[in-house]
Amino acid sequence: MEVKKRAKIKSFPYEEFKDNESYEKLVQELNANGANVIVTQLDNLIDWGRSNSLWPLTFATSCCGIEFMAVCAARYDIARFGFEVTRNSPRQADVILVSGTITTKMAPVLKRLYDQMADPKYVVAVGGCAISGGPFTKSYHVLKGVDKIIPVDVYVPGCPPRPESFLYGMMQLQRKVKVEQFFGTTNKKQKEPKE
Amino acid sequence: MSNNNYFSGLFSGIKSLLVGLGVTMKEFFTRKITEQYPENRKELKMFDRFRGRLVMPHNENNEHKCIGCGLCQMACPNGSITVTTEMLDTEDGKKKRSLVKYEYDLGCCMFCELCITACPQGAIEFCTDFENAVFDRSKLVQQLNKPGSKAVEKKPVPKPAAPAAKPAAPAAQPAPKATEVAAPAEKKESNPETPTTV
Amino acid sequence: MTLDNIKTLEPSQLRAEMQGLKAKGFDFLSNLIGMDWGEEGGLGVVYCVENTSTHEQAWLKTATTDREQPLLPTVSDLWDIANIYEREAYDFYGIIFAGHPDMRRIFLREDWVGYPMRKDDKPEEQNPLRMTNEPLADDTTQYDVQADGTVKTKKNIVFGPDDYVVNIGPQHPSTHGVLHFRVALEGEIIRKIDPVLGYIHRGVEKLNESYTYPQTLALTDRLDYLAAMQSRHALCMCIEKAMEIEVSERVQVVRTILDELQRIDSHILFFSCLCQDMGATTAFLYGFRDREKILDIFEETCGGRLIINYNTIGGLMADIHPNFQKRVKEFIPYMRKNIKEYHALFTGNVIFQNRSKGIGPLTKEQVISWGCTGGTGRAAGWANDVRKNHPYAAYGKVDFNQVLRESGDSFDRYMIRLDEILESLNIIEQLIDNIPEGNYKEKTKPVIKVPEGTYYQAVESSRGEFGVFLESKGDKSPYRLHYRSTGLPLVAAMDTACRGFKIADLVTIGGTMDYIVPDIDR
Amino acid sequence: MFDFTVVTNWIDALLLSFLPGWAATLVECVLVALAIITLYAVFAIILIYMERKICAFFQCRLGPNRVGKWGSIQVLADVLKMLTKEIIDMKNVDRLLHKMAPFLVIVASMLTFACLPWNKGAEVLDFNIGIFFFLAAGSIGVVGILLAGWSSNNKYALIGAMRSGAQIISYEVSIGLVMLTMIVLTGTMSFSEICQQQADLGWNIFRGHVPAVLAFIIYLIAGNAECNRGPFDMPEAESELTAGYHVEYSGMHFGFYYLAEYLNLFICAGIASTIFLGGWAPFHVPGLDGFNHVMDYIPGAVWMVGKTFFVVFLLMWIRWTFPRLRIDQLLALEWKYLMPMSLVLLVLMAICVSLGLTL
Repeated sequence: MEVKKRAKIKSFPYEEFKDNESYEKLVQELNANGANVIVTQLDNLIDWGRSNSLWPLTFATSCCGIEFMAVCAARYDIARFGFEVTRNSPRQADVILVSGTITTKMAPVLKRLYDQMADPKYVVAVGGCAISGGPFTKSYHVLKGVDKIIPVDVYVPGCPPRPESFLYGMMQLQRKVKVEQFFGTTNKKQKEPKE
Repeated sequence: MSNNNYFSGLFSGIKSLLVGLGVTMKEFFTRKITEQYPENRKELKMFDRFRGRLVMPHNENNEHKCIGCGLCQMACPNGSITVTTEMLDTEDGKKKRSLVKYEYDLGCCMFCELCITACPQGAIEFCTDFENAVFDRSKLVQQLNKPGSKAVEKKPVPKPAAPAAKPAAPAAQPAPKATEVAAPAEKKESNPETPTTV
Repeated sequence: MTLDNIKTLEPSQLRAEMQGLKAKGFDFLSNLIGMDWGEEGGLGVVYCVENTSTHEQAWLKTATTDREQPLLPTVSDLWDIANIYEREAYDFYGIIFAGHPDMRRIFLREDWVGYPMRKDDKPEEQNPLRMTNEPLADDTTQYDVQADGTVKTKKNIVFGPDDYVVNIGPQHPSTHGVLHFRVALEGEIIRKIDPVLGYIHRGVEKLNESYTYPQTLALTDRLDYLAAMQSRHALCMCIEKAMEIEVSERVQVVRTILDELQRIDSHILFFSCLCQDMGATTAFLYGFRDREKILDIFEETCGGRLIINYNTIGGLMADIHPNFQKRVKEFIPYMRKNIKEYHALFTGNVIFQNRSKGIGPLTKEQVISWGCTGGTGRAAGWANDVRKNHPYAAYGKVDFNQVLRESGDSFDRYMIRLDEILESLNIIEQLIDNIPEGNYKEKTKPVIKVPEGTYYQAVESSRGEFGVFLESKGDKSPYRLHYRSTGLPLVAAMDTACRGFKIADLVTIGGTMDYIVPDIDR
Repeated sequence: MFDFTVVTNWIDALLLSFLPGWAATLVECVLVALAIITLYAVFAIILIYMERKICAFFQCRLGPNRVGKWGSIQVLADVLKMLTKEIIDMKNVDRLLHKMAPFLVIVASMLTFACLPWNKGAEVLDFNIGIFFFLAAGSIGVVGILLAGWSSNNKYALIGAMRSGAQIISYEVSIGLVMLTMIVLTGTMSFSEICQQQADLGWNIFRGHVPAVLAFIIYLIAGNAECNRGPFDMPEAESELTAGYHVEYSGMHFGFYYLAEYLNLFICAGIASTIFLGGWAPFHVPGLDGFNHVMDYIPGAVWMVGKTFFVVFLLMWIRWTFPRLRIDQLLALEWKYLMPMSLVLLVLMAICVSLGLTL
């Protein structure tokens, strides 16, 4: 049984990442069944491609959306990671950055957007509102965390998170993508809807 | 559309397009302003007042200033802070509240600074750390008092060290008067007649 | 200001009084606020109308004690914007406006149970999370009171079976957030727009009723995040006025400078987003490049880039940073230079000119009737600047022009904003070297209680008149805290502005109207 | 000038030495097809990378720089990702047409790609009505786009497709007329002969002077519109139609559109350089024999690709500067300005040629 190497991120030492604990756990879970060498190599190649080409869906509901625009703009330039190709159609996007408050009226819309995305798809909950309802936890019309309706891969706290936090969150996501198995379970996370 | 309009419109239109092309070409050769985040981590420094996450500073003896009064918890608009305390008997026989666990939910915090303003001890402050993304929601609920730490033993109320703590004394004096005298002198030329009222 | 003399009217007198006011030149309905005064006071509405030539305001209120079917007469035929405001009051309080042609919910789902802003309503218990698709009716109900006092209902059609309805939003790149337009098209031509709001309705006003005053401050930044400074300024000022706290000159001046910086920030973002919507991505990035300079100033002094959290009751959270003046002084010439670049790259561009001139015009009468304040109103020649009409902070002492234009089309709306950037730079230039000494914060009691009464404070936010209406019963939380949204009238006027234009123009018109959705939905 | 036929003849002879005639032709066909597909993919990757970098530089930022040196293998990552991404099977769509549409687009794009003359003697599809064939093959693409929009059962896609149909069909008129203008000048429709002529007599843009320069400009505008690129990207018009006709496509089906978009750009630029800028013909200044001699040492393929990339850069510059037009303005531009002008140019060119006023 070959255990996957820890994913490397350019100019960011592994030890300085936060939450390595959950990460290691994740790596172990994914490799519980093991895989042979060739498959692992192929997996690595595909994961490399995927992790460097996470095209976000342009989805923003409030303040965090403006910070997302700032991340895409010249000073922080998400394009350096290759993520600048924001797609407006969920079919073509790889990651949905839930940036902003999700209200109960918006919740079915968000779920549907998520369902419309093609696998493999990832969710990043950006900002307090998406993580837990944030400033509006006590409101009658706010969903208390998007993880109640869709599976979240990375949580980026902040209100709103500053652009560097955004990029850091995206790197965390890259790390997660880099240990997944194409020829395993992660390629199709969502179950087929029953007719 | 008359003939004249047709051609003058055409030429002025083309000119405007060329001006635009000139602007972008100029920018093509100017220096780029991108900050390369993970590469520049060493040099990157946040502004002092930037609010990254809440921390409770500990001194070298693993002591913090929190007395567990719970004012921050009450001030917090959305319940991101949970303070657990216990009553301890001190040597002189009195009961004293002491902090057991100071839980802070970074995933819920809205960085309004009300907790810091409310704290009478200056025991908590915001640090400028911004790299907080995690894989697990539960990891965002942090315990701020370090294991084994205890409140610093000090008789007088310590002056807060936190930058955003309560404003110091001057507010109490009849200061508005003084500024009113000072202000028009400085701004005589701008518009002295206009009333200051709103 | 304190509202001591709100005129109380019986519902039956309301229409006559309103018609009289309208005839006297009170042609701007600035506020229509639903209220719940409990069992005795009943459900009611507070109106504020303003005379656009004298800037005199008249406040009125009316109420009904019937909680089962509270009926009040409509004023939607007098002021267009009342159409939307009354729907809002219906949505939150269940007040039915007799004669209103379109009594649908506006923010909440159509299958929502109860009226959340009523004091006795328990919205969460009756409304579990519904993951079904939202029902959207194609017809609507009108309630008319007959001569004998009975109520007759009538069906009005919103979209007929022949309409080709395209949903623009709630997730769409050009709606600037989660806004949903149902657009009836004929080919590429827009026949009708029906805005569906509430996708980011967070119930801020309801939350405020359970928050203490300092806590309510935290939410204003998140309404219109591009006018965070100004919104918070309005609320602080309102509470300060109510508690009779006099803030120092220094605070006044610093607040003014920051308000203007925020305005520039917002207008740059407006420019960027408009360019992005119209396909000129490069100009979008130039705008953001310059905006970062302002954000640096904000962050250094206030600690936040977008959610600034700086004004507080009685002053500011902290004194200005030592670098503040230096940075601002560097920024002024920098921005003046870059505005020229914007003009060269985008304003003069023949494609942009053809796409904006004559597109989506609103006349002066229309903007007043729809209550479109801010740049949108000024583009049509309506002098509505609160800074001029009801000066506050340090605005009375600075010299600046109210930029006005005539035609009210998209191009004018665009130019107004770019010109306002220059005006704001002028204001800042006058103040930045003259920040007087003084306290940055007045001492307040640890528990803030506002004396009983009703208060209103308006400021000129980045996109129009932002008002704070506060009714206090003397507790530590407000009894009712209402914000006059700057964007709601703008969205409401979209239908008028867009009809007959093409679907591509919707993007231009929406972009130049410059609304921010979280501010609309609150 | 190096003649590529030497190589092809050698391969032909080699194959014929151990294979019957028909088999040799078959093998050659396969080889050529493989070469074309490889080139197609390589150019697509280069172009996408180039666009992302150039657009970044226009926008005062750096663009991809974390994947490989200067981000050079960024696009490879994208391709890998797209290849392994799910292709969503939808209910309520016209399955056959929905699946066929991207292939139509890519096939049309490849067919036109094969028309480009790379070097002297290195043309894949070369016959006496080459330009005519190019125009005909190119218009298959619009069918793909229309089908995509129609079969998706999505209102945005439908509007996008209709816009695209109107746009491409209109602009094809201009392109046809401009090409006709140049055919009047050259007297032939075969790409190889056009290039050869330019190598002998000088580039068409110089030979045809005023009408040719104007024709070149019109061709650039119309060609850009043909490729559905900004400021003429109405069919996709991100801010209005989210993604236009390909809004429902995911995975590699979307990838085909994405690739075809860039390759169409390249083809448009390639044809511009073939017809106006001499194709593989080197730059010659009459009288300066030494200079001309040095220029001849640069291989024709380099000239061809270099000129093409120059035109591509021009088009990218335009794209990243201007806002998008509106559909009615776009059509007005064509029918009110470009088409009358190209008609005038055609007449002008005919007069020039008949009076011998060309250089």
